[in-house]
Amino acid sequence: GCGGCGGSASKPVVVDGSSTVYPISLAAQEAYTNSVEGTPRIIVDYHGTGGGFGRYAEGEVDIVDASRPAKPEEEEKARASGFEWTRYVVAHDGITVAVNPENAFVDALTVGQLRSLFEPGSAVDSWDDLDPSWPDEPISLYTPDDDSGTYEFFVKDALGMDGQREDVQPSADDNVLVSGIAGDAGAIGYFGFAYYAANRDKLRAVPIKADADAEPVSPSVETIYDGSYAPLSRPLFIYVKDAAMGRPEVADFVAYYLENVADLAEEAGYVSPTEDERAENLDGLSRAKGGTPAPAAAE
Amino acid sequence: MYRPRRARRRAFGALFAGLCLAATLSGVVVLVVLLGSVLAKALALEPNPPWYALGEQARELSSFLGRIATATNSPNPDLAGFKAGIVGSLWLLLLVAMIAIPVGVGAGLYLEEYAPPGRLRRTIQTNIANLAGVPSIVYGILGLVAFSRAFGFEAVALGKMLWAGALTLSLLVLPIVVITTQEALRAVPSSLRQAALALGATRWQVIRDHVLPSALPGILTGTILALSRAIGETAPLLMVGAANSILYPPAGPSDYYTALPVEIYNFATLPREEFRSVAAGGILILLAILMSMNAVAISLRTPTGRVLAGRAIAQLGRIGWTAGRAVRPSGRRPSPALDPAGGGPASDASPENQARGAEPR
Amino acid sequence: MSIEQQQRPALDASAPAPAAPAPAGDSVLAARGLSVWYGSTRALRDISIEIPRHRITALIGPSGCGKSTLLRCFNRMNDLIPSFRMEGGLEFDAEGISGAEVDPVTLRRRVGMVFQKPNPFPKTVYHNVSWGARINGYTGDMDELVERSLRRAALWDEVKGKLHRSGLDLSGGQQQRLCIARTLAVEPEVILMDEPCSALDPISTARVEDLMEDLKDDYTIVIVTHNMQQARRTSDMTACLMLDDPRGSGHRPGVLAEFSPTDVLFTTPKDPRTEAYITGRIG
Amino acid sequence: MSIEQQQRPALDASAPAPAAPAPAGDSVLAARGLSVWYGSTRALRDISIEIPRHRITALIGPSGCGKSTLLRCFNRMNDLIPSFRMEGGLEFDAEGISGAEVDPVTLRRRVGMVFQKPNPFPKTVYHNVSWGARINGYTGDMDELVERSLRRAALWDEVKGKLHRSGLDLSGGQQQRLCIARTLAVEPEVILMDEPCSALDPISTARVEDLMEDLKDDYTIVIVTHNMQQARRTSDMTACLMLDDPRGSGHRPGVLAEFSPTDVLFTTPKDPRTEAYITGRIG
Amino acid sequence: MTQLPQTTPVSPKLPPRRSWAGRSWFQGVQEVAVPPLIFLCACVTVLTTLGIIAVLGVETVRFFRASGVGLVEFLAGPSLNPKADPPRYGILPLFWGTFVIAFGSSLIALPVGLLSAIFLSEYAPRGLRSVLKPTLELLAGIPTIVYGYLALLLVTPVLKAVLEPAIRVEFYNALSGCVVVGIMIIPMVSSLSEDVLSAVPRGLREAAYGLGATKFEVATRVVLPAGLSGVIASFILAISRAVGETMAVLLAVGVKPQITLNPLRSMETMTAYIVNVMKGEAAVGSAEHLSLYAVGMALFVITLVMNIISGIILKHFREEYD
Ligand SMILES: Nc1ncnc2c1ncn2[C@@H]1O[C@H](COP(=O)(O)OP(=O)(O)OP(=O)(O)O)[C@@H](O)[C@H]1O
Ligand SMILES: Nc1ncnc2c1ncn2[C@@H]1O[C@H](COP(=O)(O)OP(=O)(O)OP(=O)(O)O)[C@@H](O)[C@H]1O
Ligand SMILES: [Mg+2]
Ligand SMILES: [Mg+2]
Ligand SMILES: O=P([O-])([O-])[O-]
Repeated sequence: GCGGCGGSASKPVVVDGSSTVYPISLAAQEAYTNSVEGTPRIIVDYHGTGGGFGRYAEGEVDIVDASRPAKPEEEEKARASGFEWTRYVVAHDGITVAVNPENAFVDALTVGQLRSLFEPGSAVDSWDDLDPSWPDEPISLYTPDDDSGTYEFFVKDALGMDGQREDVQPSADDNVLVSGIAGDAGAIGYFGFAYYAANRDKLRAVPIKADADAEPVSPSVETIYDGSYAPLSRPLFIYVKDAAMGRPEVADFVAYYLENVADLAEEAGYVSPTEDERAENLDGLSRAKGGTPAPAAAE
Repeated sequence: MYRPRRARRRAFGALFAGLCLAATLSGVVVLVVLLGSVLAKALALEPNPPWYALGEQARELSSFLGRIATATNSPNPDLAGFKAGIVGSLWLLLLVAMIAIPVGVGAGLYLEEYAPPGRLRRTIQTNIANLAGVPSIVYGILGLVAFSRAFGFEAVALGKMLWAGALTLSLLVLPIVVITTQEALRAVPSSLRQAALALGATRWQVIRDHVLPSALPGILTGTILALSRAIGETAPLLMVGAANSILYPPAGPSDYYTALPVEIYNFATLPREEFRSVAAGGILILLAILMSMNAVAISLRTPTGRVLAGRAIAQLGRIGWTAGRAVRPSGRRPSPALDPAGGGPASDASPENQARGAEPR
Repeated sequence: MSIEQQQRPALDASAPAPAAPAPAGDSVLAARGLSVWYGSTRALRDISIEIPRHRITALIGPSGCGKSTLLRCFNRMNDLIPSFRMEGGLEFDAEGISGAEVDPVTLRRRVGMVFQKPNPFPKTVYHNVSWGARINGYTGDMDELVERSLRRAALWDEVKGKLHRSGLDLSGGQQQRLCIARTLAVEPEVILMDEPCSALDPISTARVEDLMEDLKDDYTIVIVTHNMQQARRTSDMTACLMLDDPRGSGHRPGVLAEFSPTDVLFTTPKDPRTEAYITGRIG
Repeated sequence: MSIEQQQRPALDASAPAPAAPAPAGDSVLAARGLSVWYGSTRALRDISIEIPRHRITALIGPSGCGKSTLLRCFNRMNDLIPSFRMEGGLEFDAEGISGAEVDPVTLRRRVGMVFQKPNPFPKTVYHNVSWGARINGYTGDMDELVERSLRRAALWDEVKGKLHRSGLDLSGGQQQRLCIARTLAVEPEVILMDEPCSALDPISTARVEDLMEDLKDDYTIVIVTHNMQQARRTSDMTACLMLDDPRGSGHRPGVLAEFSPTDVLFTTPKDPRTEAYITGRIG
Repeated sequence: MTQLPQTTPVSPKLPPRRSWAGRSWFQGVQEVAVPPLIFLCACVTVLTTLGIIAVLGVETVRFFRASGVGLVEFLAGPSLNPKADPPRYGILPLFWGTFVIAFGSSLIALPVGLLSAIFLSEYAPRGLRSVLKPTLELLAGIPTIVYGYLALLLVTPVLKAVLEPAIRVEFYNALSGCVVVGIMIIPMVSSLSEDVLSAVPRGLREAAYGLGATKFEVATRVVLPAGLSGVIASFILAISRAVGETMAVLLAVGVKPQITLNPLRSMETMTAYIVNVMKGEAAVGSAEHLSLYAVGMALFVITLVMNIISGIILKHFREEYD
């Protein structure tokens, strides 16, 4: 509730949700601010995908950053509170499994190894438990907050597990994970590609083998774009409240966001959406604006 | 019968004294190391001139600080800065001062000057002492429920407005303001109160005209220190919704906001080394604000500071006095005999005369 | 005490006529069966005394016998002490002043007080004198009032050039006279003085004593002093308080041992304790 | 002061023989041309005095004339005051004690001190007495030393049942005697007393005075007092300090006005200021 | 004192006083309005306490309702994982993390602070003291976020450089938290203890010196025992500050609720848990979100008890010499 906000100025555009998508929205916030006259009033926060949807349902948020599609119950809740939304794909991400650069022995991990490492109650606590040829040194795990979008996708969709072991260092803030892994020789963890891309010098991405015989694939713009970085690739979204599109400041910002989404995604270290997805975005945008074709569509 | 073992006792003494000195200095050394490492980190951003090129270093530092003080948040560390946070923190400072000082001084006045000794007063007093020890995060929780959500009354909920942060911080520093006010009031000699009472003054007249002006430098010292605590707080602001990224400074107390220490926290947790330097620069700015507040507070403790503060207060008092007096016609121009015969400094006398001259006849 | 000082008692003694005491008759302040407690310890027991108008009355007695307590009852200054409690009657101009319905603020304006330690406000001399008048709603010419009060306090000539300097810049004796001037400015009827000279040097003391003599025509003065010579020199009436005779180990309240014209009390004391006290054998 | 008390001066006067003062000759403490400053204000000017062994010497004089300062010079207690500075010589047993090479800790063991306000340690009575002996490496039987010291201080009978109760539980007079016992336990040669009775009631005062008389045979005692009667009653020699004559407005240091056998000083003072002081005309 | 007569009674012997108007209405308004106004100000402080208790109490009850956790399980359960199935809400690991930080920082701050206090009150010349004391107090004035930053930037790297590879130092570890929090609370001990030691009456010191004691003996055997209760109170206050410290431990120690004796590993304190839940994505009203209030309640009770104890001790100390 922001009943008394109107006092000094109009209501700002509030973006909240996934920490994975946060860098893209941050880039959009900055680029848009620089591209227009005056200072548009945009706020970008992150509280995880679930947190974003939760706050959306409370009416606190205009645009939700989401690193996974909304769950049926989230859809339900949003609809129940009368806040219809439109979904846009803003980037592709490959969840990157990273280790400390001092760790040279882990040349690749299979999905099976990942599963045995992260499964609930896993007994793996040193590297030789994963592969006997690796040294007997302790492992420490850094993972996103338990029901963040990244966690959800990695654990449930990619590895097909119900949950994850508990003796990990969890954080809703991926930067914390990066710092943790960069500072800990025995560390392994996972997070969005952008955080790896921004910290290539401090981390080493582990190539992933879909199964024991497959070729190891490293996360990169190409492998994510062409889908070969599987099963850890996924699309990233923003969910925009339809009612908020009636406010010109929101509509303008979303339009700018989607028109420049390719650049923004890359600037943030992700892979841009495909041509088709971008076209679909602009369609959705003009629908949400009430049938008027978006100006960019004409170009 | 006596074996005083003087040499041994003396050696012990010297050893112990050395230990005590070392302990004290270790605190100071730590302080220097802390500040030094922050400074070094802040300077690390730019291509480094040699450390002995002090002038160049200083120039670089000031241009760096100037840049981050005027730039807003950005994913690019070369462009990132704290403008929104600095303005937000200054807003918080202003609002907290406006809320906590009158309420805190009022409460201190009540407890010291009005409250009859007894259970009520003892209870409030104990309560304040305990409040001073409540962790700031608990105030954050209170602010979240009481101000941000207004116990669920949507209409008055403050959400993520500056007001919510300011009210929370005000409650946080209130005990400090009350306690220092009480101490300052206690330091006013009772002879002053008695002198005034014996002239047939009411309690309030005594307080307004004598006790408060005498205590004011002490009260100011305490409140400035309290405010400097407020400006450095982070945890409660995270609870009451200071934003992660906001590129425009708040336009007013009903706006969304972020604060300098919250931005520092954000930058400090960003992984890229360059953001650490930005955070260090933010810390330097925060420390600079704090140190200057402390300097004012300390200078108020010195005799000169007291005199200056006293002067300023006297001026304010006269303005108030004139306002109070304007409702009743009285007085007339001063007779020449009463003008200072070259004795008193003109600054002391003239406002008094002007004030009197300006009165309705 | 200078040589000049030492001659003063003789001077007084040679001219006692104008200060002829008027024992009872027209009394301005009176205590009737007054007892005072601080918490559970009794400080005064059953004091009855009438202070004559336009006279100087001295209160003497050993330390702790309750002189200050009695004095401060007269303008209800003791109200400020939480543990203070009293019984018995107090009258001012034949009206009771100890009741809850009496406004002590008004009373204090009419019964002024000068303290042991000079306590000017940390403000200008002018402000010191004018403040009391101002808060009491004085509508006359303030400058004139300040000058008049300072003149009466025999201070005008010394401070007229520095009216706008701080009162704290004056010497101790000047400060004490400033406090007297401040009290005069609200035009009280009685002035209570609690050891007003004990912090002063002999010359300043002499000044203040002369001043009291001057003021006597218009004001009633009650002075507490430890100095026998001063009591003799200045007062018309003297009350000697004593600690009650000890019974057991408890605290001893003060009682009124004797109240007589000053020259009577000092030459032919009726009470043996008074005699022991004024001859310096006890206390 | 009780009736009993009031008779004591007479007693003293009737039996002055055993206390016949021994003026110079065997002096234990001496000041030679001593001047003392606190910061830039001078507290003592050019004091020369010799304290006779096994006698009681009283220091009297108006407030602020430097009695305490002089006393505290004798065991270098003033070293603790940062702004303190002195010139001139101080001797103990004919050896200089003012030099940097002299260990004040050792000196203070030999020149003990009793203070105005009784200041027992917040520990047991036993502890209070034994502590000083213990830190000074006493090797004998501690229980015996404690008993002996308390007996000498005329306190044994009153506290023997509560040796392990806190020293703070004793009455003021008992506390002061406890402090004396504590001092005796380290077996000093001189005992300096700074107004030791001013916080005590008359009965306790009498006890302490009796005790001093007792101790005189074995110790040299220097006592500061404001009470003329006490000086007369107890001391063999009296030194009267005075504030230097005022010149201008500055601070006035203390000087030694007169140093004579007590009965001489009180009956036929040579110095007019001394006379004025002891007859109560100034101060 | 609220109702003031507007006219002054006139004594028959004195000339009528035309010049005295009595007090103005403005004055009267002040007289009437001020006391209730400042009484309200004092009430704000009471309301704050009531507010804290009410908020924490109500939401804590809601937490227990929503989660179905029992009080014993909550306080003594050895495992904390709101996202597990079923969720586990034992805050013992948080107690442990908080205890480790409080204990470790005390090991640094109490001796250093006490020795500093003794130096300042017994040894330092006045001038030096007037410089050193405020300098030390600056340590307490530095925002806690700065300490957290320094733990990451300075302390942990130093620990790593010294200990590794022999002993593994986790990036987030309790020891670096102890170090920075310890430094932060030094001035609480040194400043408060110094006040207390300086307040030991001079007479006691002089008595000891008069018996031939050295400075060391006076300081340690007379002054320190005399001020001991005050010193202990300052210890408790400092520890309670360490217990309530948030940002520094959040940054330094991490958010891993585990009970381990190894101080080089990450842990989680109660304060860090609160912020982490708040920053995390638990939906408002969910049991996980409500758990932050329950933890807040536990934290509040702990610090309150410590403050009350130190208050009682300090009061006793003051009475001893009054
Ligand atoms: N505020 C107070 N609270 C408790 N007891 C008090 C208070 N003021 C005075 N007393 C006690 O009341 C008694 C009388 O005190 P009072 O000050 O009136 O004596 P006095 O004759 O003026 O002494 P002095 O000559 O020392 O000024 C004393 O025993 C004193 O201790
Ligand atoms: N620690 C100090 N610092 C500065 N000045 C001091 C100090 N102690 C004493 N003085 C000054 O030295 C002078 C002599 O003081 P001292 O205490 O020796 O006087 P005294 O004769 O013992 O007085 P009293 O009878 O009041 O005890 C006084 O003017 C006093 O103000
Ligand atoms: Mg008195
Ligand atoms: Mg003295
Ligand atoms: O912040 P998430 O993208 O992990 O939900």
